[in-house]
Formats: sequence, structure tokens, C-alpha cells
Amino acid sequence: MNKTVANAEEAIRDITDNMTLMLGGFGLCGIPENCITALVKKGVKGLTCIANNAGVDDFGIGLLLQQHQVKKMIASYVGENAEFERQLLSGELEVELIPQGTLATRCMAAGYGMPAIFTPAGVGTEIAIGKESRKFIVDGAEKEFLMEYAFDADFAIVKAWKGDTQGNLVFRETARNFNPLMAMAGKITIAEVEELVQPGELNPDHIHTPGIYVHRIFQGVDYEKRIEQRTVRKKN
Amino acid sequence: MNKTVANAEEAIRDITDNMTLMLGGFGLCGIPENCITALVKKGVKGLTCIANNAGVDDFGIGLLLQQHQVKKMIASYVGENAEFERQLLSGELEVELIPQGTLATRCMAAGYGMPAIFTPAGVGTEIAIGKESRKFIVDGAEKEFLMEYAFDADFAIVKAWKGDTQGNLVFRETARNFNPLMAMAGKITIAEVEELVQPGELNPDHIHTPGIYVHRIFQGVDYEKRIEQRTVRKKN
Amino acid sequence: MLDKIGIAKRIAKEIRNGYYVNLGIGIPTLVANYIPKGMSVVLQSENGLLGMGPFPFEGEENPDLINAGKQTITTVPGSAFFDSAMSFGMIRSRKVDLTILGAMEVSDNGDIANWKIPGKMVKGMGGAMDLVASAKNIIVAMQHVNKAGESKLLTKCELPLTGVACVKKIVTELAVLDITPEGFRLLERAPGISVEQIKNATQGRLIIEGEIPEMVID
Amino acid sequence: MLDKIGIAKRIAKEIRNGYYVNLGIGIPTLVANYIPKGMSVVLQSENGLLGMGPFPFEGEENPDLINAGKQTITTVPGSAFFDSAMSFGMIRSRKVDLTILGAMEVSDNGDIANWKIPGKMVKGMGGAMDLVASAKNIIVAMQHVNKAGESKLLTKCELPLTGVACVKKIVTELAVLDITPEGFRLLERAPGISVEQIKNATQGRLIIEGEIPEMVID
Repeated sequence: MNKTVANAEEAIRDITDNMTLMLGGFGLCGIPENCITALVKKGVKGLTCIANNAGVDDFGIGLLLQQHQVKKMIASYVGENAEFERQLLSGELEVELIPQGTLATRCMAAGYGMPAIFTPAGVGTEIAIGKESRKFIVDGAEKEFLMEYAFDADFAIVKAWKGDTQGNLVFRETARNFNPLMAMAGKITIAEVEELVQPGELNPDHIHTPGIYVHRIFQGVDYEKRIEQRTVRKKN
Repeated sequence: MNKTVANAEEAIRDITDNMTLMLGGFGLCGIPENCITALVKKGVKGLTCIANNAGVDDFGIGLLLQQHQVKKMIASYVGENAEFERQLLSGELEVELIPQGTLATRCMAAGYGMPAIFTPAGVGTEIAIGKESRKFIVDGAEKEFLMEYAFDADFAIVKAWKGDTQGNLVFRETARNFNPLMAMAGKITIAEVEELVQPGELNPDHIHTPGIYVHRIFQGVDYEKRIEQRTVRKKN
Repeated sequence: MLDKIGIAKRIAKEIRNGYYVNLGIGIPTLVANYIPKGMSVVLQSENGLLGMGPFPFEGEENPDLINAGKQTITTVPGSAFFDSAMSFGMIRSRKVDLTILGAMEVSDNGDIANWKIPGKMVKGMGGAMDLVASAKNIIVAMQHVNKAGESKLLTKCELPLTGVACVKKIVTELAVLDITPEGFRLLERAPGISVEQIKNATQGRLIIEGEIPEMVID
Repeated sequence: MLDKIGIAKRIAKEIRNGYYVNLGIGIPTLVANYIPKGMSVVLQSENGLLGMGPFPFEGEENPDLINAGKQTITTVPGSAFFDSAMSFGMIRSRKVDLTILGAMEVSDNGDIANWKIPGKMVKGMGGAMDLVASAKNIIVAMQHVNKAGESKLLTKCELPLTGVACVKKIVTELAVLDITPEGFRLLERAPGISVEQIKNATQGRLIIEGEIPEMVID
């Protein structure tokens, strides 16, 4: 059950033009840096990317945008990216904005084999247009929910802190975010990790993503882990 | 945010007749022994119990059955319990059998604020009778799913390995099972733990149930942890 | 008239001991600085953290530890990390006691608009639609009027909505108001602000009953 | 004719390297003992474990570590624990490659009945309905005929169903059969069993094409 591949290039070898990819991370936190670099190098085009954000101009998914590799972006928030804005306004890039909880839950639904979920997010807004809605009794009162479908992605690409060769993953702090959800949701799931260990080295009670969901794993290199908003306080 | 109570008696103080309770555990593994004992002592009657199993004659939920405290049992499997069988056949006890995955997911749905979920479990069987069903396209083929509603429980009573005074919980091995799901699903959630620690003593990456879901916590005593099927192999 | 810090301080007084609170970006973030001492409050950050602490000391920033505004932060004892589905799960199941967020417009039935201005680049709703659709209690921190002097407390929002009939209370530079079935109910005036000034700055239905006290802050 | 161990051994030959496998209670549990050496297979136990190992040595039983049959077990390196929702999540999303379970009846379109006998105490379906409704590949281990000599491979199940049109393959004491749109297709005979005997023991539609080989076990 060894799922180790040599590096990002090998992990993404069969990602081709026009595929749908999920990419883990929140802002620049917990993003699969190595695979993004490899996708830029490979030059695949026409990608549909499902990710909470679109990176910044020169990092994260922004690198794919620079090379015009993204046809459609599905995200909850795409701020702070001038090239993104330019491509969007020029009609080069298609964007679908989705409430963050809906995005997360549609990933989870795919990983849990649930074809659709119900959420109140977006009821009464333009997000609800064209969507099926339904009322349920919640806490004794009628409440309206939208039906939202599970995502269908060719590949999920996630970043974990540690992983073992069988694909078990452990995330760290808020770098967890969408990663374990997308790891469950890809038809093929690629995990890059800061430290790849042997089976048995991870405590089975601490594993966030069981290896059954992961198809390929490798230890990444040269993590930059860029900080988007460096906020600090002074020591006294 | 200290949620500590002294003991099981105090934790269950306001559980009254005819309430609906969720009880964690799989078989006799990971069951809230202290609270069950306290419920027997308190003598509340007419309970609806949601739990994967119904215990054995003289342990677990079986103790509540002995005292005729259970009106209705919602479970996936109720084997190995003669008193249960007697009460069921005499019409004293009402039983609703639910597929195990449906049971688990209806708990999760409650904890995740989803009023209903879709599952293929039970399609074409007597479980589907009277239930709304719906077809979705899955992997290119039409597949039928049942709509199943989130549970609505007055109290969830769970057992964890460790917990801190803010209600954060860590489970151990297969004693996790339904516990974290029910912990999320109760209107009021009571957790009994083998070891109660101070905030900061649990690694925040290892917490299975964040304290926001837990209302009362205490360190249990005298855990018997009975084994239902002792299976072993000989050395050499 | 209140400044941003004044609004944050006034909102902080709405927090109760034992609350789990989600703070939006902007003025709501400032509220954390004014939670009364001795009160036990847990801050939720919807990117996956309960128990958010202050910004880190210089040199101790951790790229793996950020809040929903992508700012480097710290944790407090008792914190817990989780994934985004569980995060919005606890929001949807109403485990978060209080949500504080900014708005561009609020209507007198509690509709809120805070994510999109037609003709301008839309950055996205992030978690705002999930939060407003599910929160038990939403307090909005906002400016009473826009730069042109036009009211942002309206009969009906003109901007695309983020959520409907969800806001419970509003704190502006001029006033504190509740949302009631009859419209905005004036509760308090900012220091030095008259009821007349608030009336003039409010386009939506405004209920004024009895003497309206001036806010007490600090 | 195969005994229980023979059925388990024959089913073990269906396992491929890299498979994630869920084994039901009874004969399916025995299959674990006959997985070909050198093959990397991970066993899923639906109560929340991937990487189930053998029974513990005497004196090393751990009450917190059991399988779905409530038996004390062990783990293997690389195992992972998870809650019941994730467990059935991975089952529903078809991440488990092979499910092996017992049955009381199977019909020639792949319906299965294995949870309830009218008039007898019903213990419950446990995880069986979830497993059969979602599994990519289901092999059933069962007796070809009941004690009265009546076939359990039917045109239509008489007992209440567990799932519909889901079984892919059946291994009995007499034969190995696939489920096809045309009915049961006979693949192999048990040692010493004739095609005629299998025909007589099968009430559902049975397809016999060409020479039917005898099973090779061990």
C-alpha cells in the first residue's frame, strides 16, 4: 500500500488540460506549493480550480493565473489579486463565488458519498437564483434551505504537515482548513507533506485523513509558507 | 468557560421523564458508564434512547432496560439482550432499527446544522417505506437516495478518553465511534472522561470534539470497560 | 459621535460570560480588545480555530496560524483546531452565541448587504452568507450614513443582499438600535448626538419610545 | 463440497494487491487468514478503523479496540481511527474496494437478504444496508441451500431485502457464480461437485456456458 511518488512532477503527471482540480488552503496558509509550481511548469491549460481563494499575484494559485492556465475559478473570496481582476474584467476568466461554508460542505459531501446537502447560506440572495430550495422545521420554526450539490473533481491536491507512505495525513493548526475535506473529495487525491514518515510513526488517533482517501503522496521541498497579513504586537 | 460538574448525578440532574437521549458507544466500547448508572439511580422513565446498540442484559443500556426506563430504542443492532427481546415481544418496548451509517450521519447532520441528508442505504427495502427518495447522477449513472432527517435529542451523553475543563474531547481507538457525532448533536451535551485536564494540556491539533459542542464535563470513576467478545490468539 | 474604537467598545458590552463569538474583519476585530476583564469568552475564527488569541509578538509569527482575515495570530489555552466543514457546521448548528460583522446597508426588517457593489470588482462573500444565515445573534458594526450623507439604515437594501431578516442589533457612530417587527428601535444615542440627528440619518422605519439615554462607554 | 474455510480461501483469491476490504461477520472474517502473502491489503472495520490486525495475544486484549463484530483485535502499522460518520462516508463514497459479507438469500439480479426473518427476533441490520447500497464490489459468502435442501439462490428473494441489485459474485459450498443481467453465471465448481448438482441447487436463472472448471484452492 505504498503510495509514495518521487515528487510533484510525478504526482501530477496525468493532470491534463481542462480538468477540474481542488486545491487546499485558506489564503496562502496550507497550500500545496510544490504541486502548484509543477502545474505551472507542466503548463496545463483550461483548468477549473476549486479553492477557497485565488492566491496573490505572484504566489499560490496566482502563479497559475499569471500563465493563463485557469479557465474557471470556484472560490468564496478572491481579493488582493490584480491579475485575477484583469482577467475577470476582460472576460478571460470565469468566476463562481460560493459561500465559504457551502464550499467546504460540498467538498465534504463528495468525500462522504452524499450527492447533495442543505444549507441556509444564501437564501434570499442572488446565490439562491436557479437553485432548489426547501423548508424544514428547525427548533420549532420553519426555515428555508438551499440544496447544494457535491463537487465532482478529477484531482484534489492537498498539503499536510506529516504523512505516511500509506497516505495517512496529519495537518497542523489552521493549515488544516479545506485540506482534509478536499482530500476526501478528489477522484484522485495527491498529498504533499512537509515530512513523510513510515507506517506506524503517526499515532492512529491523531490522523485527520485516513490513507484510503489518498492516492499519491510525496515529501515536498523548499516550502516558502508566505504570510499574507503579517500582524504582530510589540513585546511591552 | 469552565464546564466541569462534580459527577454524573450533577451532570444528569435535569434529565426528566420522556426525554430523548443519545448515548455514545459501539457495543460496550466507549459507553458513558457513569451516566448510565446515574440514570438508573435517578429512575427517569419513558426515555427514547438513540444509540447504536442496546447493551447486554446487565451492562450498558441493558441496565436502563432492566428498570423499564426505556420507552423507545433507536439503534442499528440490538443483539444479545434477552430482556430487550422480552420487552419488545411483549409490546412494552418500541424499537426503530436504522442502518448504522444512516444513524451516524443523522447525528452528524444535527451537529452540522443540516436538516436532512441523502443516503442510498435502505433503498428498495422496507426501510424506505414512507420515506422521500430522490435520484441523483453519481459517477455518470442515476442512483436513488433516501432523504433522512437530522436527529433531535434533548441530551447527548458521551464518553471520551481525555477532556479539558472547557469541554474539548479526545477519544481513543475504536472507543471513538459514535461519541464525537453525538457530542455535536445534543441540545445539551454531557461528556464523561477518564482523565479531566486543564485547558492547554490537550494538543489543539489532536482534539476530536471542540469544547463549543460540550456543555458539561466530569471525570468518571470506576470504569469497568467490559469486553463483549473476548477473542485472542495464543503466543506461538 | 463614536469613532471606530468607540463602536468596538460599545459592542463589547453586549458580550456575556461564556459566549462563543465570531468576529468579522474591520471594526468587529477590534471588539476583542475591549472584552471586559474576567469574562470568559472564546473567539471562533471560521478558518478553523476556537480560542483565538492576540497577534503574536514580533518574530513569533507562524504561517500555519492565521485568522479568517489571513492575519497572523496566536492561540489561548484550551484552543482547538478543526477543518472548514466542522467550522461552518458549528456555525450552522447555532453553537456560536454571537456574530459581529460589518455592513454596507441594513434594512428595518434585518436584511443585510455587505458583500457586493454592482459595477465594482466583487471579491466574494467569504463566510459572511453562512454566518448571517445561521447566527443566533448578529450585531452589525457600521456607519449610519455614507460619505454622501445618505442613510445606510434603510426600508429596503439597495445593494445585493448577504442575508435576510437576520440582524438583531446595530451599533453605528450615532446610535444603538434593535431590529423589531416594527423597524429599527432606537436604544441609545452616541455621546453628543441628538434624537433628531439620528432621525435625519435613518431612512428606514424608526421607533423612538420615551427618553433615549446616551451611551455609557468605559 | 467446500467447508467454511474452503469458502474463505476461495474468496481470498479475489483480493488484489492494494485493496481496501470490509469483511462481514462469520465466514467473511475468516477470509483475512488467507490473504496471499506479500499482498498489501488494508482491512476496514466500520466501527472506525482502517488497518485491522489479528486478535490480540492472550492478556493483551484492549476494551477500547474492537471490530464491528465487537471482538477484541489489534492494529497494524499505518492504521487510522475515525468516527462512524467518516467510516460510512468512505463506504458511501466507494473508497472501499471490496465488501465481503454473508447472506441468507440472493436473487439472480443481485438482490440480497441477510438481516431479517419474519417471525423471528430481529436484531437489526447494523451496517449491512449501508455497505450493500454503496460498495463497488460485493462478494457474498453463503450456503447454496438451506437445511431443508431448498435453494437460497433465487429468482426473487423471499425474505425482506437488505439491498437491491448489488451483489457481484457469490461463493458457496458448491460453486462460484457471477451476477449478470441474464442471471447467475456459473464460473467454477467446488471439488467433487457436478454441474448437475449445482443446477439442482439453484432456483434462480443459471447460465452455464462451456466447460465449467473445478476450483483451485491453495
